[in-house]
Amino acid sequence: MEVLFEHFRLWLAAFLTLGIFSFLYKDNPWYKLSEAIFVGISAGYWFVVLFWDNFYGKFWVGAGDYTFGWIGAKLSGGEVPSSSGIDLMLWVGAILGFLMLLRLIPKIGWLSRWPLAFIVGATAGLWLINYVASNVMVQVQATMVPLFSSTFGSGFDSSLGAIIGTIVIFVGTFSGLVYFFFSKAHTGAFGTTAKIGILFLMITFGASFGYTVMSRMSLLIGRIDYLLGDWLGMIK
Amino acid sequence: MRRAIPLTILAVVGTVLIVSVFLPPLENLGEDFTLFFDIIAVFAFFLGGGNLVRIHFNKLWRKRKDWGFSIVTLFGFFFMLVIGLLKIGNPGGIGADPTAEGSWFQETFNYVINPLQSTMYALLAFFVASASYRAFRAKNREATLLLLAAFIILLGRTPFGVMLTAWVPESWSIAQIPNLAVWIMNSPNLAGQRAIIIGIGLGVVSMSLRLILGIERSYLGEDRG
Amino acid sequence: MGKVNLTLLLAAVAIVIIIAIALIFPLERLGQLYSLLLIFGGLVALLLRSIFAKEVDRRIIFLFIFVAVAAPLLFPITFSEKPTAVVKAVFDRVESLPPGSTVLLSFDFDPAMAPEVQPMANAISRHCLKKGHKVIFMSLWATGQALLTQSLTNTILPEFPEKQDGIDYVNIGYKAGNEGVLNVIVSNFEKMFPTDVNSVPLGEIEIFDDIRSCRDLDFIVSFGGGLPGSKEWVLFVGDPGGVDVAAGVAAVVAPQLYPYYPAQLVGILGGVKGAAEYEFSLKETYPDLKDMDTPGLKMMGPQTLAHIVIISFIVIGNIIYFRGRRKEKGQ
Amino acid sequence: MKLSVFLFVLLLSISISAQDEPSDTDPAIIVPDSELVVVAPVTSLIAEDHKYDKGDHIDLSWVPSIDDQLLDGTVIGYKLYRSANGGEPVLVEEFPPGTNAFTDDGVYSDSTYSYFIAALSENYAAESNRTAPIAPEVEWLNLHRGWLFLIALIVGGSVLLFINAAKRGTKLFVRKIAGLEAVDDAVGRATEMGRPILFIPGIRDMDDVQTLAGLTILGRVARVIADYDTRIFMPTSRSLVMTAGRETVKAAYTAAGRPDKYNDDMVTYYTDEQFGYVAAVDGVMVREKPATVFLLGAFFAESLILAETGNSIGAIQIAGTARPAQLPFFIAACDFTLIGEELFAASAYLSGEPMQLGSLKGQDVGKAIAMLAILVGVFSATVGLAWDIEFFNDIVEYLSDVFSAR
Repeated sequence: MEVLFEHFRLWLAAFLTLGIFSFLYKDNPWYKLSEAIFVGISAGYWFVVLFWDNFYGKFWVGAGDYTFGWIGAKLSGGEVPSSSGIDLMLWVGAILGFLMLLRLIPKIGWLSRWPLAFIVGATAGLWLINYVASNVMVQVQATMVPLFSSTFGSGFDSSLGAIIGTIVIFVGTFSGLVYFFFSKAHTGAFGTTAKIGILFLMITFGASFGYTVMSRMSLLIGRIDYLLGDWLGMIK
Repeated sequence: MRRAIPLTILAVVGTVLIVSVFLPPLENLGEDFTLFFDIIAVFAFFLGGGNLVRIHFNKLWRKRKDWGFSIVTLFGFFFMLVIGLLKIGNPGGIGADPTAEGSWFQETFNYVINPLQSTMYALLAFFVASASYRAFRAKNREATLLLLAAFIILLGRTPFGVMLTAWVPESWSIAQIPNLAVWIMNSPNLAGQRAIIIGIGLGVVSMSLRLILGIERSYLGEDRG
Repeated sequence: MGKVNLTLLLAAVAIVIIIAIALIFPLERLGQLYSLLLIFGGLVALLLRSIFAKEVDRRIIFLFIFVAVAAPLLFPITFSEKPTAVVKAVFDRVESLPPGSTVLLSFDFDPAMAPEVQPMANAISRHCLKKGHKVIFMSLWATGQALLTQSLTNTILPEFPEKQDGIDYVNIGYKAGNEGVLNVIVSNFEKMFPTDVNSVPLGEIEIFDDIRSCRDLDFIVSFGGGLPGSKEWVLFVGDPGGVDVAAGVAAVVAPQLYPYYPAQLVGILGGVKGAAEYEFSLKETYPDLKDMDTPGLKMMGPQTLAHIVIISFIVIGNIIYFRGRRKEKGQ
Repeated sequence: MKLSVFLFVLLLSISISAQDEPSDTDPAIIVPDSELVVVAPVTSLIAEDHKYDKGDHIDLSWVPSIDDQLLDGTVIGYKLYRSANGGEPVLVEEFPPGTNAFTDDGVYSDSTYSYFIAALSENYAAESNRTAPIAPEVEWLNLHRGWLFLIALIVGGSVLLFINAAKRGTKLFVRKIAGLEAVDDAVGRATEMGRPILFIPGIRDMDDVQTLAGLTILGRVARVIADYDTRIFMPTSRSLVMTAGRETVKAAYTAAGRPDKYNDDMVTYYTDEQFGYVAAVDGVMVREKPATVFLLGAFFAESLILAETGNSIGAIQIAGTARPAQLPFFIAACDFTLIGEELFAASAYLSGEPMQLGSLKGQDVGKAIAMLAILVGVFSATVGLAWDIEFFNDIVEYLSDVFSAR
């Protein structure tokens, strides 16, 4: 029985793998079936995981269970549950979440904009300073290095590659920033610098593209290894 | 009124969170908001999941094109909900971790979602090839640099790249393709990345302020109604 | 009539040639031959076609990629991996140390990094034992210890049945504390690792007779590239202790380590390619190791072919573009 | 829809009961044995208030045991104990030999604490003196972040300043952004071809600023679409993004005076699973054959899968993301790409409103500051190092202190 089940799993995974690969030729019922399975099962999977982690694990354990226990105790005169580790603030989240559901009732659906506004405000506020610190300040600081020396170690690395490298980093970062300037048209000396900037960006994109190819191939090697090896047993 | 309250919530929450970074007693507010967000997201799923179910029921009901696949989607969705929420087929019973090894729920992940995920991911290998065939053409100066950088890095990863410049003397080792590839990654590439990253930081500041000030409010719905 | 006969004749000749090849070469060679013929023949055909500025259907490109990856997996095709300077430096260092030197190999990686890093860890372990160095194995990662044990029991030790635990090699395992561990062992091993993994006190292990701290080691290689990893080995042990350190890391991390080379790092092995180059040098130097398992070289077969295919298509794309432009101008 | 919600609630209420909660176990204290290996206790144990916190940290430092300094392995570690308000000591943390400092983050500002450390041999624990009781203090301002505050203030302030200037009617120039100039044409093309427009807002939720940027652009794009009377379809991978997307599109149709044309089916949710969503969107692309595809938001590995599929159906593609790792793929496979900062600037640019454009000017001030700092920093560092001039070295040190974001 277990052996049979193992075979079933092996064939199921191979069936789905080939279904997705068939999309490369063109859209077809096999792909549509794999897609339907993927969407349905993964949507269910993530909801269940979110529900247990966030709703149960964070809200219910952190506040909900206690609150209802407390109300129940007050009504029936029983023992009030212990409040250790309870954070009643979590109710704010639950109430905002509930307001979200009011969209289902057209008349008061506009209330759902409150949680939306809350989320947008929180996201905007939360990231603003964060981005100034990690994106702007850290990067500016990292660029402030002597032109003909390496940043590493105490020694004065005077190799040609290192010197050209630091100069290139300085020129590239500077001209790249000029490219992003919105206030000035790209003309004259300013335009020339901006053009140098875009050239640097292009090298960046080409290089990162080429660098990623290897890891992308590894993924395909893994899948084909599964098909030919695990499934068909053709690889010794 | 319908517009004023959300805008006020937005401005207050945004401002408080910006200031909280500098006030130690409020330092953890950010984490609290993350918690709230997680909880709101679960509620929101009722809308998203409900929408998924409604669309596929509609398709099924009206017998639209490909309605058969809707049955599969719906079945998969409800199957996962039932075995995940009621923890059917979970060796630990109802009190266990839903993703415990050996549970039906996790097994379905391992044997259905996992191969689908990694195959979808593996498609990238093909698309990387077709994209480089089409895009890396020396149409102008920018495209030529893009092409050259990618070409050198790719070449540096094959034995040919090594052989091609093996004659270059050691004192000029920087000109050997594999070393040149590393140099490109560490110098011009780094410079470009830095300019992009600094720009992004400033862009976020400006957009966040537009949102908090209520200048940018298209996502909040219509003015009337 | 004549046309049909010609086709038949050609087909007959082809069949004869195929049978002849099949008789001369064993099946594996045949597969290699056919798949390489298929790929390179196809590429040449497309190249010729590109002169007429004819675009290639993307599905043809997909097919090439599929064959380029699948064929070397079926019929192991390996390429010469002439080691780059950074890899050769590590190999030469291990090679040039006198037999009996003490080398420390630290397995600082987790299962996610293992496919890239474990092959090179195995290759260098093998090299050290082969050369007659004493090897101390350890790990800064909790998840690394299991992988270390796996490497030792499944791959390395079976190949060296004559090597004795405690005399030729020792596994001191994992200790929690990240950089803190390094901070301690740079001056004293015993303080951090009172015993090896088999609970034998360090004082009773022969290797540690004249090794008190990392300063007494001849060479250190850290495998991983996460945190803690090679960088920490350099900063906390290599530099303060004056010991040579080399790194074996995942491909994405490698460029970040190059600034340390050659001043603070002897050499760097980056990703599967680094492992393949090391395996290649090892096989070249020690012919009796030719049957050893070489996952790095095996993985590089599909990688190299796929890269060649992509590079060829970039070239083909550019020929098509320039021929196409000329055509337009002509009109 | 309502039925499915009811089903959900039913399922949840059945399953939420009967869940156990984990319980904590008490730490044990080592009891000395016979055959003692006696070690000296640690000395000079000092407990200090941790600066710039909300009164929940105490800094501890000490001089390790004399026997530990001999490095002979007799000291096998330390244990730190804390007693709150004069109560029973509890174990806080264990350390390897050689440790000499620790920050305790398990304290509250309304209690006083006293600490001692036990230096451990294999069978003996030498306790240090107890510290005087200390209460962690609450500081209201984090002065460590003073420079961060100042720089954020200058950058944010200049954004506000320019917005204000625009409000008062000052004319502001903003250069052309190629990708955004193309939006009208791209929508017009879809109208001519009678095919829909696909808008993909990335795979992250509303707590990512890139998703917000995508949605603000959606607001502008949807407005153009409503004017042209073209179909828009927006698949999302998050429920919240779906909700926000609906509000946005609806608002655009209302603003265009065509609220009747809006339909909730324009924006739908598929699945939170990254590649499941990609599989579905790929399917939509090849079946619906949109004339124009917008890819604006946070993208990961799927960027190229989506962009290549979009390319294969011959759609005009306008992409933008702030993830540097994915930009190369968009550059390769899309017609127009908004690079990083341009993504955030896009909606302001498209709106054409003076106040919005003013905010773009403000971020240029930030760029100018960054460029100036780099220029001065690099110059001083080079001159300072080459000729060893104290003055320039001081400048570098000062600048790098200013820009070190803690």
